[in-house]
Amino acid sequence: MLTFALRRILISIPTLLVISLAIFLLLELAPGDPMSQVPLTVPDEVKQRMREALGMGEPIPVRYGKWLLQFFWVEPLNLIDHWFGTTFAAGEQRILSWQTRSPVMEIVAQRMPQTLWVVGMSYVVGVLIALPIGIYSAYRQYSVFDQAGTFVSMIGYSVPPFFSGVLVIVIFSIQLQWFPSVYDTTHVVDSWDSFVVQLRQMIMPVMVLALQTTAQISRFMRASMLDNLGQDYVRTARAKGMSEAVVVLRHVLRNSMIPVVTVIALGVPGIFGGAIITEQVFKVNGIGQLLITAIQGADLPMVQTLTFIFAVLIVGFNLLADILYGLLDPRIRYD
Amino acid sequence: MTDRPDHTDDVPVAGNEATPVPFNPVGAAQSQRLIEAPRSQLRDVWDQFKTHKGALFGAGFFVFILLAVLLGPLLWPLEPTFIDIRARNSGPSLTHPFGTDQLGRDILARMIAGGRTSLAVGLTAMALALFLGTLIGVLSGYFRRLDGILMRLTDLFLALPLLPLLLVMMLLFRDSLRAAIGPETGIFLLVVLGIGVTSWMPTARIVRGDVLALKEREFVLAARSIGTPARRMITRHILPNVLSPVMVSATLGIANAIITESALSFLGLGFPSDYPTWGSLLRDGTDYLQSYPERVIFPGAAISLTVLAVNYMGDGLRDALDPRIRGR
Amino acid sequence: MLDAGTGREPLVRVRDLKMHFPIHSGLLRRRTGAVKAVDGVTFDISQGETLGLVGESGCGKSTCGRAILRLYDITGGSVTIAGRDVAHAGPNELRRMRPTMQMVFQDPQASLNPRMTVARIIAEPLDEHTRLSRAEKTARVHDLMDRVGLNRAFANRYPHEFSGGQRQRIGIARALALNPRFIVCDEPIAALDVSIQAQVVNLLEELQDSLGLTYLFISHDLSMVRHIADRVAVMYLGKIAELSPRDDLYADPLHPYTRALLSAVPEPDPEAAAASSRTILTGDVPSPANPPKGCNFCTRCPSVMDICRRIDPDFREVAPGRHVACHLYDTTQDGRPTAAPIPTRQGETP
Amino acid sequence: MPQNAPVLDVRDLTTIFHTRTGEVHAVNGVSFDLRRGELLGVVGESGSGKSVTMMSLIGLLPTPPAEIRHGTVTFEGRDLLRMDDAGLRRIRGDRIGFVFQDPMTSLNPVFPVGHQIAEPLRKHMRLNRRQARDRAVELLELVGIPDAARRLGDYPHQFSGGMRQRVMIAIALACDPDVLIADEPTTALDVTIQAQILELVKDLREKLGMAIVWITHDLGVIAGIADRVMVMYGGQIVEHAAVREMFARPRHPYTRALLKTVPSVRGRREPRLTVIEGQPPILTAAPDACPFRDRCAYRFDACDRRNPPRFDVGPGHDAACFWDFDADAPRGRVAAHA
Amino acid sequence: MKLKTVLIGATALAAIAPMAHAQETGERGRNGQLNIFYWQAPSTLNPYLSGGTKEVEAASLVLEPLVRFSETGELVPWLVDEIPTVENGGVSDDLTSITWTLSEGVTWSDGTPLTAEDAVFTWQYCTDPEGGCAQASYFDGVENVEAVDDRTIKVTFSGPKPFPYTAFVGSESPIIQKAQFQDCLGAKAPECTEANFNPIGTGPYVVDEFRPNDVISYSANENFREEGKPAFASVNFKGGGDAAAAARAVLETGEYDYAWNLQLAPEILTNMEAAGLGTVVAAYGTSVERIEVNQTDPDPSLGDARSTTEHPHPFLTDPRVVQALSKAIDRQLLVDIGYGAAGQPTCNILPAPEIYASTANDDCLTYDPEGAKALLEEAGWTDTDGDGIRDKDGRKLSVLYQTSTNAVRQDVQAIIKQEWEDIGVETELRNIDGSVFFGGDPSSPDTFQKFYADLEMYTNNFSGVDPESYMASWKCSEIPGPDSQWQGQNIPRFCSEEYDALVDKLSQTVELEQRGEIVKQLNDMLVQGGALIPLIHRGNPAAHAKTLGGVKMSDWDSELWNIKDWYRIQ
Repeated sequence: MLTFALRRILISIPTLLVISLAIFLLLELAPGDPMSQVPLTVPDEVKQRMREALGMGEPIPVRYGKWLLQFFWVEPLNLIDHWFGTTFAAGEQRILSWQTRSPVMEIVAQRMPQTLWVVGMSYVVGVLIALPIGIYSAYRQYSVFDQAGTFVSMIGYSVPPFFSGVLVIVIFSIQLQWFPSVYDTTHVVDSWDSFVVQLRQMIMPVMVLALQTTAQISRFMRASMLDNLGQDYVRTARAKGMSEAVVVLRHVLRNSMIPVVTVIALGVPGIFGGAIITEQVFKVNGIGQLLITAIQGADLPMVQTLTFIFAVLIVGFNLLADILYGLLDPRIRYD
Repeated sequence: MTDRPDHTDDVPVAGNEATPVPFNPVGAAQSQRLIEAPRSQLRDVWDQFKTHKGALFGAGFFVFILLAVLLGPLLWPLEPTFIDIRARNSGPSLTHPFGTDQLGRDILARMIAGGRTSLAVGLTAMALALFLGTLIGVLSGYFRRLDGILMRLTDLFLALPLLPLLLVMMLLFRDSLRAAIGPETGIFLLVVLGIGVTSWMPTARIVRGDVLALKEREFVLAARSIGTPARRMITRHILPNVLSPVMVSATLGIANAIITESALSFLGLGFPSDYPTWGSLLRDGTDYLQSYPERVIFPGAAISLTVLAVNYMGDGLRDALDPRIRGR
Repeated sequence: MLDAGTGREPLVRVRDLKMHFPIHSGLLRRRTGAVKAVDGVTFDISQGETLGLVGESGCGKSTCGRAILRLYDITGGSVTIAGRDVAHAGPNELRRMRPTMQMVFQDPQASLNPRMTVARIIAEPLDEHTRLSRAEKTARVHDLMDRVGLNRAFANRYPHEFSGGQRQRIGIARALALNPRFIVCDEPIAALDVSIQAQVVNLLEELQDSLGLTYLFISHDLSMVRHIADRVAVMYLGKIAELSPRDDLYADPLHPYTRALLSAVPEPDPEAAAASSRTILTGDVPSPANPPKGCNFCTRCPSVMDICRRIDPDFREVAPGRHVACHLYDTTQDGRPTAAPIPTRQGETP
Repeated sequence: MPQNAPVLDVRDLTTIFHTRTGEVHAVNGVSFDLRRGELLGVVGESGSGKSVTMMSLIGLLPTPPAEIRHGTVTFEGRDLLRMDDAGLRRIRGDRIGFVFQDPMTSLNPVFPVGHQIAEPLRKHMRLNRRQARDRAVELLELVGIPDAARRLGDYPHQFSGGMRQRVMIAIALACDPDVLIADEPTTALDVTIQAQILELVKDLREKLGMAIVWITHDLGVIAGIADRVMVMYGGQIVEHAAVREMFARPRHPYTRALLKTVPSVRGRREPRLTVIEGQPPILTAAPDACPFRDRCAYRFDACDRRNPPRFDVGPGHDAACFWDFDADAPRGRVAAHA
Repeated sequence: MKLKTVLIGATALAAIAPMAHAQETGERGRNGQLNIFYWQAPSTLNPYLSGGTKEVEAASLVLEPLVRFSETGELVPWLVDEIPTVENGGVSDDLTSITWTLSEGVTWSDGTPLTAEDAVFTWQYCTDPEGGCAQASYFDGVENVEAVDDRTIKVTFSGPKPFPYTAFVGSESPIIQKAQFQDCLGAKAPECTEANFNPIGTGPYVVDEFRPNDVISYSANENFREEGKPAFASVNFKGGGDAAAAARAVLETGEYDYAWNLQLAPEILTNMEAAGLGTVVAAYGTSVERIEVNQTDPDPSLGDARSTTEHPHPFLTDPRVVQALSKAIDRQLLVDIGYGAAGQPTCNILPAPEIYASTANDDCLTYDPEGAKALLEEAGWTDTDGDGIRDKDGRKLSVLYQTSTNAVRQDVQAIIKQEWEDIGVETELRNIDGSVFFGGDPSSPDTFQKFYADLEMYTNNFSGVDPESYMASWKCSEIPGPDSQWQGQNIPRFCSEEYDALVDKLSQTVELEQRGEIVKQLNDMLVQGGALIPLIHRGNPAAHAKTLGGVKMSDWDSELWNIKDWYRIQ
């Protein structure tokens, strides 16, 4: 298992390098100018000087090299400095965002909490709702519950969040005035009341996002349960006189969870990637919103870094999913 | 995801061996008959598909929507871009069954035009994604040597963000495409390419898995023992047998492409905003949600119902194409 | 020579055939070992003869059959069929040889493409190797269907509409399409019901008689092999333990494994069953990735000796037509008599 | 042969399946009994209804699609078919043990075998963790798994096929059942391993004395271990006799043909195999004629008119055939009802 | 002056909320929290590093210039007591220097006094060639800034400057603290994240926390020079979302007090306003939505020479065609559909301030398709082949009309397209993502500077109140082209010697009336010469809660210029 993991990590290094180059070149080719949001009243020559100050004039290979160095060397050093109070990275040039002129990583770190709160929570909620639905739908296949579950998950697939999001805002914020329509990212939870406030502002985005997660995971769960319910060992368990609860919730579930857990693990990078549209609709300024504003503002270092972090997460969680598979399924032995 | 109803394949015909399939044994009737016409598998698929009510509804609705957007302009000849400023913001009426928008454009006509775009995007992007996914899946599953590199390529694409990619493509090809085939077709191609190029990966993975499994099946070995070369092996034995996962991906792909196109429209990255698609109608409508809810509800319902219908179709197709079920 | 003294030139000549599947492991996926599925198999099959190849699951008998037909790229040894080298032929050459040698597979469900009609399945070899017109092909397909006892009215049906026995007939028809001389039957009856097995075996025998076919009949069913084969090879863990004419082998098995195997077959006769005393082997077959040192049967052999754990016995002819790989029949060992008498009965050839 | 009171008594069991194409009559009016300590062999081809019969009587068939249309199954004085699920669960695994065909798939791949053996012990015998463990070791030793204590924590895939089937037997025997139903327990195994398992079962039977129903399609296996044999065809019992009687004097054309189709490794080698032409039937309705008639060499008009009942043809020997092999003529009207 | 503005504000408010009890005066911080919603969030608080309006406005709570512009465009002394003029001797007679005197007792929020050295530093900071200062144009022509004494700043120009109120005037040119920024000169400027995100200012608020592109928390400046101000103890400045969401948060849910830049369809705003929680207000500056008319040929077949002065446009150089196009536009309809209270029809490129606004072109305010047709006939464009499109010499009257992607602009485009097609002009529409269209990427074909279209529509204005440099942008020398890397302000590629001469004359003229006359002439030359089709004089729409008092929107300065005077109506 260890060799397997090491080997996969070794393979992922060249993969990530290729990905980083692809992302870098792609974005370099992309249109857009960080100066486009500067008012027209600012003369062109001033804009040109501002561009030069951002380092846009340098050739692409040089910038790619610099960026790689910054991403893989300077930023980790900064992280170490941050954790241990050392000063390894003092004086090193960090990756600076063009829009804010501040280190990209700091902004990412700042955005992470709200993204994790909302998108992460919705994922957790979605999964927690999805599993029982999937299990029961499979167990009572073609029952009314199953049909309803199928319908709800289809709705989850079919209704885009910019539709459902605005709809719940109109219903719950404007008509009923139950929840705020604007998410307050500065809100600090330090008491029961503030926790309630936090809950209230999270409910709608979490609801909208969880619907999609629930839809997907419950379908997976159902399919996986169905596959396993037909297996011979289920009959064995019944033949041993085990109760249905034990048969379904211990024997079948344990087996069905193996593929589902890996699917869940593969969905995790999505949390860190944020949910662009939902964040926009509910004004949860998380990573997704950061990415879209960076794209709109042609903030290349930000977009490059964010997409690359995302790529690293995807590759990493792919690996994790494989390892989890091996851990959960005793039949799988890597090496 | 494979769902299957257990009421047929779980029939424990005693012994649990591979169950021999009932077939009228050497009966008296067979000798006189001439060669039977081929019993189309499509028919079997359809017979099974029919039993799935959701799928039947889905297929019916999808056909209805397709006919509506294709034949709609004949029945409802109003121009979707015609501005009748005096009639703006009117509710549903006989002259404008779905009402008009803030410029007095007929919403029904815009829905029909928008649907044509959205469905065209959905179908073509799906076709492209399927083509790429199947090609890459088959190649990497069938040829061991290509496997590593193609799967890394898949990883790479999974890690690429759609939005910047679309922007790049807009820049690089828009002008030449616009000059060659006109602005709307150009963007259409770009959106389709963008969605297609960024959504083939799941199909590729599924197909690869299936091909790997198929390669171990004895009929492939049988073909090898006959001396069938790789090209025909793929076209004759591999492709027809990965058809069912591909068909299922197809339905999911249409739904996915419709949603993606509307999300792009929502973010203002899709078609020009005077060019109606369901997504852009929905986006424009959300601002008017309170005063004119129908402007959100029509396109929203159109997107959702179409995707729903297609998803149900996929569900039914999955069942219908599963030989474990259809076999009997 | 090995071909049981018929004097005829063997149609199939297999020499020291090895089929090793590499095991890769470690950080750099180095090759760290091999599953020795087939490890040095030698035999001949004469024209018109049926060689039975028996053994338990995992002993490498199917791999052996496939390797002979070059469905795998073999690791070592040589295979000659009808005087042509199969093992080292280039792709085009191999393709030209294909019509001579065909295969019937174990699982009639899995060996037929579910998306092709029976006619197309049977016609596939014709498509690949002949330039017949459509009508000629159809005629040939119908002819083949008649030959294997399939109603030609069903030419346009799909495999799933047939029963197991009928599907196996389709597989046989496909194998016959190009008038092969040699057919490897890879467990053709294992997946069939008892009452159907006999139908298929009879069909194979009839075809052999009428078309002069040569079979390599791979099976784990010793009783069926006894019925159909002229000579029988018993495989254990990638190697042939014993190769003898059928009647000799069943009447007087030489190798301890053959004896155990035969004694394990249950007798459909309660009287005999009650009377017989069986040799029950202990333990399981070792992994072919990690075979025991010396004789590979030494871990389970009831007559195991010291030497067996050290030296791998040669596969030798110990009596006319009778080959065995066992130290019990060593005559060259100094100072130690052979533990078993050399059979006196002469091998007879059919 | 033990001639005591039956431990299991099955009367007129009829099981059908609802499929998309209609009903399939898998078991049609099967009646038999099982006596304490005996081994009853059930022989038949795929689709003959032998497994379905056994699964029906203890409620292991999923309903739907299956439906047990009528019949009674008396076990310990109670009708299992009228019992609720909880009651059945108390009997399954405790009083009646099961061994299935494929030990590869019948064990749960993600639990250690020790856990799987302990499960029924803890449920039915109310053992605590420690006791269950000890008993599991005992059971593994009983079925001949070397180094039992250490292997308790191993997963099924770490065992070979034969060992896995031993584990299955250990599970079935865990609570000392009165009845063991073995559904083709050696079909998926190699002959040498099959021989080991058969030895083991003989051995265990002597030690434990439970009644066994042994389902198989292999007449050889039956000949070696069974006391009595039932032959099933088309969802019915076509012949039933003590094992020696059955092999010596088969009185149903199907049994007779079956005995001839199987070649032997010993004895005479027939130049040609006897063949039963045609395919076994799938019944879409309750049979109103002999289900074997299409493949039968003795067919005559009565076979098409009525489904033959089980005629007594000797002591403890009955056969469902209108042909009287002793007289070599159609059976007279005398023994019309068995 | 200050008193007066306060009074005006009070009466205006009294009209809005007669019943409310105004809390104009009282203790500092008495009104709790003020919630402001800028749906585009500021990315930095250093206005010198980002020229964006949102950054400038967010910074204006903290950083202050010497003088601000009121809602009417008048100069309001802010950190000085009086505005230097030639009359009071603050401006030298030869117009080459201006001397400012800081008010007494102005301190930074950290308690240190504001000195002239800070202003000198600000000038150095922004003019450092490596710093990439966004507001460098404010220091154009500034030769030197010196601190005469602690409170006296002397700005010397390289030549006579008739309108010397640029440096340190208005929200885009505020004074930054030398102590905080002295290590951030030149290339180091972007790395001073701490300073850029938390500038120390003299304004009513100090930054507590700045989250780029997300939210800013301010609290009242304890050292603010005015007693009892600001009324709010803290400000929550939220970003993200879209205009509709921002409007909704103020007008419908009441979660926010003020929302900026609500470019929404008028009826949406009207409907939201009906909820009764807030008011929509607009400030008018010099923004004009206009169609620029390409005087050069954008034909793709010309390759690199497309849209350059080498090839004049085949028909748009004829002012009659442009006039016809202008007449055929129903400007009032455009206002009704797209702008509502935030727009007025205009025929001038310079509609304000009043002394510069010409009335010579006002006949275009009436929608006159017949007149347009007549003009086209006169210019020789007739529909000879009956396909509904006019043509002349085998060439169709067909235009490509581009703009940036924005719902209102696309509605306007659609209406105009239809109106033009009514008079026989074929119109192809095209819209380009704003970041590309307004981005200056010379390699992109889609920038507004490249102008690879016949017509393009966008809004432009000038900052401050003096139009001299704005009008100078249509000089021949300002034409963008490949030689200048497509930089230059003269987007329509309009070139007239007469116009250039008049611009030069303007730069020599001091007297305000005369300047006004010249500017009107310039405006008329542009409009009548067919370089531009002005459409809408745009205001900046914003919404504030009915409980928020003191809001006086100025388009000449930051919208939040007088936030120190804002208060809660209870």
